[in-house]
Amino acid sequence: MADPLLIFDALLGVALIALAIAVLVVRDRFAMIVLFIIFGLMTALAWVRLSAPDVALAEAAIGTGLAGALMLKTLHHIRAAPAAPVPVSVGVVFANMGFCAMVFVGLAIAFMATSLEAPGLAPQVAQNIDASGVAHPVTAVLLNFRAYDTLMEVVVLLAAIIAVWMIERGIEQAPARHLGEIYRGFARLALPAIVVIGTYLLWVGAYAPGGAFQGGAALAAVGLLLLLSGLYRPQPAHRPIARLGFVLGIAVFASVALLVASGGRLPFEYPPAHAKTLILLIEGVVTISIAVTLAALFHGREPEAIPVSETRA
Amino acid sequence: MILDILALTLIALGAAFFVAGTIGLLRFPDTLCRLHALTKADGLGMGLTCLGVTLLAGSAGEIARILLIWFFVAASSAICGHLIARHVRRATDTEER
Amino acid sequence: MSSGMIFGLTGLAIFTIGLFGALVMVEPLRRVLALKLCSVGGGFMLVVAAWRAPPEVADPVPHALVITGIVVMISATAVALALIRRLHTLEHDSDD
Amino acid sequence: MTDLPRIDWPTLVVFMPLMGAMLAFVCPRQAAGLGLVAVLSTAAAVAALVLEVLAQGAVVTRLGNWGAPLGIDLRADGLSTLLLAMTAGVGIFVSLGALDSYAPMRADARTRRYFWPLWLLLLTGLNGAFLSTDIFNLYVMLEVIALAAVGLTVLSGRREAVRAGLEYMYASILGALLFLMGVGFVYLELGRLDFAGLIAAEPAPALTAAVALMIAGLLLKSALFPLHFWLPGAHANATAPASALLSGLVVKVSLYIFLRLTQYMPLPDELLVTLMGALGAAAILWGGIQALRAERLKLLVAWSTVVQIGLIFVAFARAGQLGLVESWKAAALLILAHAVAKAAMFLAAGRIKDEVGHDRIRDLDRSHIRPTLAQFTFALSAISLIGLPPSLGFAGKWMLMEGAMAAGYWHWIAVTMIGTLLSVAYFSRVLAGFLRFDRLRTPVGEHQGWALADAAPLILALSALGLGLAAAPILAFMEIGYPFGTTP
Repeated sequence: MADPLLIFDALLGVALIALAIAVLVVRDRFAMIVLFIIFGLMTALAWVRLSAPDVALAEAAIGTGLAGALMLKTLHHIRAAPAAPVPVSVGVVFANMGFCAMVFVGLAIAFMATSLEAPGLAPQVAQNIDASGVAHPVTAVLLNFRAYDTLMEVVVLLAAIIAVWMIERGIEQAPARHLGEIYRGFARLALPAIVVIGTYLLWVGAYAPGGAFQGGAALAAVGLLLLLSGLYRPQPAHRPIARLGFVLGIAVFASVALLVASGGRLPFEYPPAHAKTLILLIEGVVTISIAVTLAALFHGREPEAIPVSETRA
Repeated sequence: MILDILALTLIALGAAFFVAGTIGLLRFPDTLCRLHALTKADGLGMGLTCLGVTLLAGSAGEIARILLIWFFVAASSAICGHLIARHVRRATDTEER
Repeated sequence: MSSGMIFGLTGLAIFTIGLFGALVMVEPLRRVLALKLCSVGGGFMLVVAAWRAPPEVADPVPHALVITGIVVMISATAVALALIRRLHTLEHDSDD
Repeated sequence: MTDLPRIDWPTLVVFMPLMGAMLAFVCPRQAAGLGLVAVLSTAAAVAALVLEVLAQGAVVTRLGNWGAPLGIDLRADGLSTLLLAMTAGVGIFVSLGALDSYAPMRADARTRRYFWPLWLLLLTGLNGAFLSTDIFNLYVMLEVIALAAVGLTVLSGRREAVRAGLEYMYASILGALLFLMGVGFVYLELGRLDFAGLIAAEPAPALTAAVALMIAGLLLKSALFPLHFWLPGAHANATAPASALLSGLVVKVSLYIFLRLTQYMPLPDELLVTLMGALGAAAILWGGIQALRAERLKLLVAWSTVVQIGLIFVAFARAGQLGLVESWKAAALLILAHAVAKAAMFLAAGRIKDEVGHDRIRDLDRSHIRPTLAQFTFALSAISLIGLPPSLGFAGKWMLMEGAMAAGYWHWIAVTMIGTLLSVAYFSRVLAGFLRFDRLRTPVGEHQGWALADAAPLILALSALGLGLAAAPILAFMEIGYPFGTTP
């Protein structure tokens, strides 16, 4: 009677837990990051099993791919540091283990006591989706019903890039060696393909899994390829354009949200006749901003001119 | 029905190659050997799996997309193999010096 | 037993493993990864809350929330990693 | 006149600083001017919102016109608007202080360029959090605030600041993720995330878990003992205006959300309320002792924040579970008092440090330069933090003790008394140094170090003192629109 897919689910669950533990206990830091990337991809698989393909796409592209790239870059930067500066005392470890085990048991009891059949907002979404301007429910929620959240999420990205530019300062280090001619050739081959895929993901978001975030992540991969292959080097003179790229999405999104309110409507209340156009416009600019911001987050520091005083010294 | 069985056989065969590649990854002594096991076996496994899924696909569009996926995965795994091998060679070069 | 139940418990386990890591780990990168584990655990809980036994379709609202959460988390990760890199540079420079 | 479209103030209160932040980021050379304009216009929007709330009660904006469970509502009631006004007021004066603190001769161009966009994003997050009625939206706002706040913490780029900022970042993310897990449990049980859904909910195990997770996250973010470990380092090592914002405003958000949640999701039992109070009491004692031991002025002020947060939780727990319907007002009054006074104190401490050149408490009285006005400001804000009449701090403490007395909870009164004595002790360490003129004296000594820059903290300190006289109207204003759902 056991459904074979349930067995698969259980195995996947066990593998996920094992990977999570392995990420924390494996000694080598490079292996730790690789294990985390595997963990992220398996998570995406689990979310596909839970019929959440949009989320799985976003997790694989952003939560795993980009985060993994960021991690590896950081590891490369700090590789001189000792792997474990101060060992933690065994007592602390066991006390925390006991505490976390208690937390898990408590949460698991609460979870098991809850039915998984709460009504949720699916009926309301289904009821209003025709008025939203898009056919895919997740996009409708992101860009219309809860557009305010989405705007603020892009604001979080902006805050992140401002903070990263602020934090990493000083003279540019010697640029890393690029990855060789074969890689460059591959980059030339892959770049247009990824641009197509990113745009496709953005477009398809109106009626199928995909959308601004997944498309933006795919386009950010273009940025990563360009940076890694050395085909593009950020210059101080490009900063104004980059800044505009970072804020473009929010500026357009927020302006649309406020401007629609001028005709006696509320903020974020798109006129039904133009809802689809407005949402596509917003998605397009937000995708550009997400792509530029994510690529810039990967690059890290602000491309700065070396101050005159420091070149003399 | 026959198509189904054929497709399942191909996918199972593909999975077997993946398993073999993974065993190679875990058991072989150094990076180049591991790379050897991984790229060869996984390339074949990928191809077989894609072929199997193609048999199950409903429309021409789906088939085209599966083929595209196969092409990109093959290309990027070749590049990855190249990059890793290049890195290994450089690392051993500097060690010998 | 259902997929939702299995993955719900998985998510809780991942969350607590991440919590444990965030509490006891000392290596900066590993602490960041522990926090990422926590966020994946939280994502699992929302995805499970959206899940309905097929053939019913899943609730799209939590899916949108998790996508938001993923983007928020990559932002936070990027800032934390930038801090780690900067701190390393500062300590490295002062050592020699 | 009437056919003009009604201006939606709650939305503008969030969007104005956001637009300002983008402009200040895109035009870095004009950042200070643009930033100041944005802060002032946000304050004007808040003022308009205050008038609207006074006139017609709580203001609700249904963003996208979908309505609560599906869409997101903004709601400005008395408490929200009061905190918005507090943020705007403190924000204006901290901005003015920042003009001097990051002036070209004191700070490099980077600091000046990045302070404004980060501070305006922080303001966006703060205003958004005070107006939000959706717990997931609150999570996103918490992250906006966290990233901007971490950016402000490490503005100086010094090693201690970066280390403290990283610690702060870990605590902040973990707190937010605990909150997110709580959100997950709420959705699992209720299938909705708005406050109205929380009020209507029946008690359930999942909701207990959600409350526990969310409160744990908020306690970590608001640095209640023993989860305060990240606070002193972060607040003491940031530059003065950033410290004023972090200590005066950022900590208040999680306290505010805590107050909100406990209004809507009653704590499961009395024991938990007592636990909050007990942790608060421990914070008062431990923070007081650490403040007595602190060697640097800014560190002492940062520890005093730990003490004050403890006091706010004692005020929350002053009359047990049954008293919660009234106790939140005492806590809110103390939040307001601490925000104003602590911002003034950090700015004054920054001024003293700028003038004297260091902030070692032991050597403060050995300086040739005596920044008397900044010292006076410091003393004034200490009066409010200690809780002497007629300050706002006094009004808050009075409410705390009154409620505790009425409920017969004498132990909270004892804790408050001990806390007051401790704060007198540790502030005296600083004030005694200010009063000693005999150590070193040069002919021009006494009047050095007066500057226009002292005006901003001085006005803040004076308002912390003077607002105590207005405690009754403030309390009345706070109650507008309480409890949730009674007003249109």
